[in-house]
Amino acid sequence: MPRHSMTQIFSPAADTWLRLAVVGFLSVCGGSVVGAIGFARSAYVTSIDNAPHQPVPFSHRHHAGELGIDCRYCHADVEKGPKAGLPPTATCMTCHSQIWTNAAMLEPVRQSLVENKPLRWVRVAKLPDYVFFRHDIHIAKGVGCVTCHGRIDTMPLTYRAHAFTMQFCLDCHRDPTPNLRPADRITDMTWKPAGNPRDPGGKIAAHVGIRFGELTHCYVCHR
Amino acid sequence: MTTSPRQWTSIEELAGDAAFAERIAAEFPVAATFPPTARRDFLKIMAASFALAGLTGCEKSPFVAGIPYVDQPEAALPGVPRYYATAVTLNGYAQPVLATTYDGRPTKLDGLPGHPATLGRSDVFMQAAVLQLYDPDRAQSPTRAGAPVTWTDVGAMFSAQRQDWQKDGGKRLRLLLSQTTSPTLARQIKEFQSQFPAAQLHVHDASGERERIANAIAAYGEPLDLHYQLDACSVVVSFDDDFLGPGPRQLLHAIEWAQARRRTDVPGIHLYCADSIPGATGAVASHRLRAAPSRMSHLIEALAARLGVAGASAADLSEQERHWLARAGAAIDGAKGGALVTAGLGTGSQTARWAARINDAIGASGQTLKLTPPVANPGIDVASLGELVTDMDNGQVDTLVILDANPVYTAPGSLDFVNALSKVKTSIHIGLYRDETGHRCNWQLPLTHDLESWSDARAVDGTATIIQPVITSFYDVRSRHQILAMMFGRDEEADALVKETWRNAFGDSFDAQWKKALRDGFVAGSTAQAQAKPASGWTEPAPSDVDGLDIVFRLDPTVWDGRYANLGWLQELPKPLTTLTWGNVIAVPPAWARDFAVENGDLLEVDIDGRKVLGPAWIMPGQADNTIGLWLGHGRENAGRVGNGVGYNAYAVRPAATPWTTKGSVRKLDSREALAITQMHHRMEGFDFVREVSAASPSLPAPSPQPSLYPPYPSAKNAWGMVIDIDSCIGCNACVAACTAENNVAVVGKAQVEMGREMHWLRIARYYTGDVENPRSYFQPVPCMQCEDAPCEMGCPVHATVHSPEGINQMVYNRCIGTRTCSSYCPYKVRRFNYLDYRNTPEAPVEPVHNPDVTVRSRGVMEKCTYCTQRIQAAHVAADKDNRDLHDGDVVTACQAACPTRAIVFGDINDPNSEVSKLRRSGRHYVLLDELGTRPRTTYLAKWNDGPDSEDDRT
Amino acid sequence: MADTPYGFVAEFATEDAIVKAARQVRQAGYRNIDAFTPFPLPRLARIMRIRDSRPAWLGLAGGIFGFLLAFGMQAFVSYDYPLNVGGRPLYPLSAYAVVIFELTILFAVLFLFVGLLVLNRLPRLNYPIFNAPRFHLASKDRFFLCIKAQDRQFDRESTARFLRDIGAVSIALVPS
Amino acid sequence: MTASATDILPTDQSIGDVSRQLTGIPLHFPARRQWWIAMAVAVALLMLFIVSVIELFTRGVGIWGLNVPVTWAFAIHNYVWWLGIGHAGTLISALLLLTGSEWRNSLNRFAETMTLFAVVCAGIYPVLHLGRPWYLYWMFPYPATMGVWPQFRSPLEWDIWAVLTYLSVSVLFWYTGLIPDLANARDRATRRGWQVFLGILALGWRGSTIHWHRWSRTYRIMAAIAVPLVVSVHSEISLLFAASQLPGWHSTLFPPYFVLGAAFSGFAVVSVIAVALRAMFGLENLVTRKHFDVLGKVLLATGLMTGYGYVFEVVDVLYGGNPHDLQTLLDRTTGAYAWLYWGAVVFNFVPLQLLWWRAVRRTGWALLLVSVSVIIGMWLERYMILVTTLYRDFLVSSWSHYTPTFWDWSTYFGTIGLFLVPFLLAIRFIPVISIFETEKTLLDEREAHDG
Repeated sequence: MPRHSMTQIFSPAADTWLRLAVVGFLSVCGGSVVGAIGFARSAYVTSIDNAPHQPVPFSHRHHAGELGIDCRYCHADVEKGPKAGLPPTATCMTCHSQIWTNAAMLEPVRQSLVENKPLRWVRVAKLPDYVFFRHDIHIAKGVGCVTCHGRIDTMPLTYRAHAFTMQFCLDCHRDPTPNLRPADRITDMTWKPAGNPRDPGGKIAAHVGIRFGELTHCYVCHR
Repeated sequence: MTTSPRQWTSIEELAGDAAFAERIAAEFPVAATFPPTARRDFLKIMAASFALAGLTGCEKSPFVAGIPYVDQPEAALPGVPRYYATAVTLNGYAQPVLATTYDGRPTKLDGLPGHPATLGRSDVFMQAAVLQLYDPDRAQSPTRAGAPVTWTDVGAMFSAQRQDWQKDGGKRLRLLLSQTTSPTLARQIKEFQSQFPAAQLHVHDASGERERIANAIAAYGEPLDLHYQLDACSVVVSFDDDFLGPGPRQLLHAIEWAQARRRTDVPGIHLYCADSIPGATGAVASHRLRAAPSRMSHLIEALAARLGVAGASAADLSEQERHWLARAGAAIDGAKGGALVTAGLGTGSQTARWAARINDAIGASGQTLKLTPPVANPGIDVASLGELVTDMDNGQVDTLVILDANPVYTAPGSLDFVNALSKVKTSIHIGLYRDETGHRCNWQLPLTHDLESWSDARAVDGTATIIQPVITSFYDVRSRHQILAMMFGRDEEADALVKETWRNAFGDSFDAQWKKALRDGFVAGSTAQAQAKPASGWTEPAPSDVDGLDIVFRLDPTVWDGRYANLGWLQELPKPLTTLTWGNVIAVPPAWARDFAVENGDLLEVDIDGRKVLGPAWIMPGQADNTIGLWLGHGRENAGRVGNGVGYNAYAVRPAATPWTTKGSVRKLDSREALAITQMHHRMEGFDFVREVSAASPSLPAPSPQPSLYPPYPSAKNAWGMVIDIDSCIGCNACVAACTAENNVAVVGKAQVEMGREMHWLRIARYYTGDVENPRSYFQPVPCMQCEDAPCEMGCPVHATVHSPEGINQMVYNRCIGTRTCSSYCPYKVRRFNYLDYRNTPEAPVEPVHNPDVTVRSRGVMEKCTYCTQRIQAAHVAADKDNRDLHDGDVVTACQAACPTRAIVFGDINDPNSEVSKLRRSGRHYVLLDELGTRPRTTYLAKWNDGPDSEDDRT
Repeated sequence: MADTPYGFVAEFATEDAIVKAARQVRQAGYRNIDAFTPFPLPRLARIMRIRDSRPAWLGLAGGIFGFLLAFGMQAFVSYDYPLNVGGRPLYPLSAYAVVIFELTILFAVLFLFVGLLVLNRLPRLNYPIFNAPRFHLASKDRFFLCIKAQDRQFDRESTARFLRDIGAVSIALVPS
Repeated sequence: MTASATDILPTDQSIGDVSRQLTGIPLHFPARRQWWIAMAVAVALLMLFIVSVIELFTRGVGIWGLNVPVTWAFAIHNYVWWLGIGHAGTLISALLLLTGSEWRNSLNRFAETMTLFAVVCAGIYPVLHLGRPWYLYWMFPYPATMGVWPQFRSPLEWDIWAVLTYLSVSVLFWYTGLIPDLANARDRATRRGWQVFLGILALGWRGSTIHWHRWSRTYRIMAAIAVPLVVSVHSEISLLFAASQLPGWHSTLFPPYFVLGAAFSGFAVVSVIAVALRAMFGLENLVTRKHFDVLGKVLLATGLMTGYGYVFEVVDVLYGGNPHDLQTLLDRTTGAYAWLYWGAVVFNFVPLQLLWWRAVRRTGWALLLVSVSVIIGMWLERYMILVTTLYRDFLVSSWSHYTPTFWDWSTYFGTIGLFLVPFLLAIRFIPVISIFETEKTLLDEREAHDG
């Protein structure tokens, strides 16, 4: 049996490498957990601040901001049903049969009307299929458009202003008071309560009969 | 809100927008499976912006197509249901419905509130009709010898044919109809007869409508409809007449029976039922006598003798028969005009005659029995199928037009219709499917479904309904009226033909009345009552005591005469008493089974006059000795992907002369077949799942309060609860079917049911007590109990099932990871698990029928009854928008809405005046498995025991 | 490196030999010594006045940490999203017991293990003593006693002699 | 020198020989042929497992014979079974260390190794049995964007923590005990690859007295903590059932009944492995007939205690008189699955009685047969507990049946491969018997002779 004279297998540098490896491994493990949790909140996953390409480069800033057209002129179903509704081509043409009638930018709109083929917009505010969101009840109870959709009136191209995570919904469903506004300010993008938002919010909540404490149970949104 | 929906007059305002097509294509992939033409039309019609809820795992799907209308119709509100009054038909009778449509897409049918024949209630066929609309196996375009042709080709064929017919007045032309009540069709048939005076009409209806009229003729000397006025009865004696069983009259009978039953504090109506194969009537009868069909005429004659009807003499009776007759006779005496005697279809003309005479003697006519001229086939003088086959065999038929019938399948085996059909030169089948008959005819012309048709029909009580389309056809199909008009050489719009009929009836005020009829769903005004006396004198038929077993034919309680065989909802509906799905059985009496060592599932061979059929045995508790039961409606070859090859075809052995009861022999074979049943045990094993009260002790002992370690959670303003009255349940399954339709419950197929994986959120538990030869039967609907201290919730590791402040045991599909702990812990086993992906099975309903307000569950997810939470939320939103409280009746669950006997009551138990709260204070109120301390919100009312043993108690 | 070696290492054949030797080394006034044996020798540790109760305290600390973590985590869940689960209390202490118990044990053991490594300054792959020629036997059946160069009394000659005198089977000067 | 009656190990061997013999097993593997044959079988089973899992994840848990009401069957049943087996190693090692039973030193290493892989097999089942296993991470408390947390009242949630804790603690305990032996093997290794591999795993252990001192303390404290952990884990597993209200599950007897059953099945597996390894590696000098004798006694004792559980379960039901419990008891003993109950009784307790005889206990193959019978018996018992309660619970209308499918069996046999492959690798590459502890035992015995 060949005998070896030394038990010293490793060079002094080996310890350094081993320690580095241990620290590195632990960092990678910890980092991936933190990274995954952060990734779920990233703009990539929540798709905020990302204006997708649309068939017509429609500018909410121009229409809602500069021209001051009320949201409900185009999104006419928002107070009546679960969906706000995308405007039919005919709605676009109420104005654009008079102005900018030859603008190249609006060619898809005119074509839609002529061919009776709808415009294919890309939906920006979309919830998962298992979320049963209703616009009408939110409006009826004093939640303004800007609360979820952000400052649409400043968006040249529409993007998602808030991450539509369940946490985002829950924050308001747990404590709706500061997010309520008077019925005539629902579509107002710039309205801010004077002073503490809880004061007017509390009054509105009492007036419209918010069912506090019942808004966070699952079947409110899922079924 | 389903209680007071706004009803729309027509869908025309929605139809015809090409924009729909694009919108559907984006969210509606199933359309891709249709052939191009059908798909184009389908997409054109289907609704805008589906909210077809799916349970996809991935949440990262931020940007999808959003497709608006080009020009939005005034009334279209995406995502908001709209309701139309119309009707579907069964055996030609209108079943008036309120159709719920989402974005132009019908998803749910309910009985039409306010209609005298439904009062808003429904049966299984009505619930499932909407699925048939979307059946991808429907005939989608006209075919000739299987090859698609155009309607222009059809028109050309008809005009060529018409020249031949006109030469001899249509002598060699035959028209074979199924039963109809349509005034428009009647009008067209008159025109047909005037155009082709020599042409012969035949009516074929496998479901016994002809025999019904034949029995009336035998009893009263003229064709009549017998309308039982059960709400006026306090005693009904039935001779093998399952009037509470499935069929077009079930709904009306069940409604009236339940009304009578609840007339007073104690049961207001008692049923005495002598039957051979147990059915719903026998199951709920307080006094049931099992008797072979061949005994019926003897029994009724003995009853007649007991009641002193002239000419009757008491035959030899067994001890049991004598007891039962004595009680029935005494009850009739005691009812003082509130009694009725009924005779079943298969009991023969002699029994029908005795029934008529007894009813006349006890003063039933006009009180508990209303006679009218037949609602069906008005003024159509027709010949039978047998005569047609004889003529066809003799080569006297050149052209056979079959309208909405499937004689190749449903003709009695003794007639050999197929052979006869091959001798016809030109055969034209007009029907919803290219079925067995469609396959063997030269031409197959596809019909519109009732929900896409303009037509009209009468309900069983004679009330007429204008059938209006709630969706435009997405296949290349036409209505029966249009096709008949084509035979006359005219191409007409479907609505014009119907309007023409009613223009005559409505006269000057047509526009107003037409609109009102469409909105109400029926035409006001009733049919005249007939006065008829029992026919006098008859020749005593020679007693046909041929050796052999009595073979009884019954229609299938879920697929009926076979017409619904391709509907997964109905195939998977557990049949009452047997809980069998996907197929039919040969019912044998327990004693016979013991003698021949037959067990459930053993294959039997039934031999009737040399014609044989094989089927699995089912030992039916309470079945009469020497009686074998066969169910019609299965064993189809060309039903479609769902219905083909399910069960055996009992038509093959059916004799034309005695289609309901005959003689035959049965032999046990040495093989077995697996039965897809949903309940394997029938005994309560000494437990009191179903409790009973009697007149002597009308209240259950008050339950001892169950102590709890846990302080109760505060309740919200509304606390939902449900009370189910076991006394009223007739096991008809309407609730289960309604739940399936409302909640997108998956159809899993035979193999999965055999493994015990059916998905129904509500099961009708069936129990027997007593001797297996003559048991008492109980039905107990078991939905989720919504326990306040729910064991299931505690087991879930991820908060996927938790409690709402309103007391609902919430199941959140999108949070579920499928540990199944909740189901393991559930003492009631009401939860259902998606073991596989049940969304895309061949048996699964096609997507458009889905309720968009309910998530479609993916695999690996638990599901269960939610008290129709989508309806609760809709009611909340509607009330909250008005800033008002919910009222009793604002929320109606699907099962509650469907139940014909109002056995299911749902509401707010915090409101002491709600109906459900009142029932919870009843002496019959009890809690299932009370001792477990789960504090269920779903509770029961005990069954009344008004049978012989309760009487014995009193004496 | 040759100027400050690690120390002298002496090999002994039996357990008793090294115990005796260690006693003598201690008596001779050597303090900076170490012994290497194939299995634990509590007698040796006693002679060398080695005593460290920190592992026990680490275990206790880990247990307390796990206990608090488990309790806090479970209570926070109910605090953050209070949900009615089967009518059970929001803060069910009896239900918390299991996870509390498990995490108490988990962290006690984790602390113990990490503590063992940290206190022993392990892993240490390269160590001077491994340069001793017959040291591979230290894990087998030989017992080694080492007098380190840092010891105040350490002297190349006298220490070597001393070790040979107390019965070492072999002696080696281990370079650092 | 001859062995005296009180000796566990023959004292006519030197500790150097023992060391060479045991480190030689990984370094100069003695039983290549048997090992490769066993490995081939194990790999085949592992492949079966992988195929089954792919099928499972592709189609869903519906490939198993589950239904409603039997929503749990093979997956949970084998989970409990594997976890029970996985209790023996840590229990033997820790409990007997504390009680100073030196015979443990020949068994604890492979028993602990066996424990690890048995726990892995057990731990994988709750993942497999999920309807949507890709959402397993929802069972852990992490700050989710949906704001929903795990539910800590659920025995399933307890399970996750219990099993992960048990696995972590078992690994740490096993590894802590292994470090000195790895150092020994490192020092015996001649090939560079072996030296580096074992060198890194040994963490530079050098046997310093202060290290040994801290090590001993740590190891003993770990052992002291591990014993209640072992008891707690299977108690907790039993709560998976006992926390429900179902007849046949809802019993305070369950925690001890499960722990004893677990120890019973675990010792049976240890006995099987002891007999097998002894023959495979020629360890007759280290795993002696005395070991068999002791194992047989322990097996008999735990078996009798488990039998007491059986008896008391019946007494409990009869005394309680709850009609649902009576119904389930009657059904277990006479119903459709009575063969399971009686099978469990027969396999668990009938051959066990042979162990009353010393000659049987000291015969390897006899002990092996009894142990295999116990393993089968305990498997049947877990099956019986799961299925007979679920298939007939309260409402007669939901009574059903359960038949395992091909995939149930394939997944189960697959996990045996999942167990055997790493176990065979472990006995190939690390010392199967604790070297330094054996040496210590040997020396102590010699001292006892000399003194």
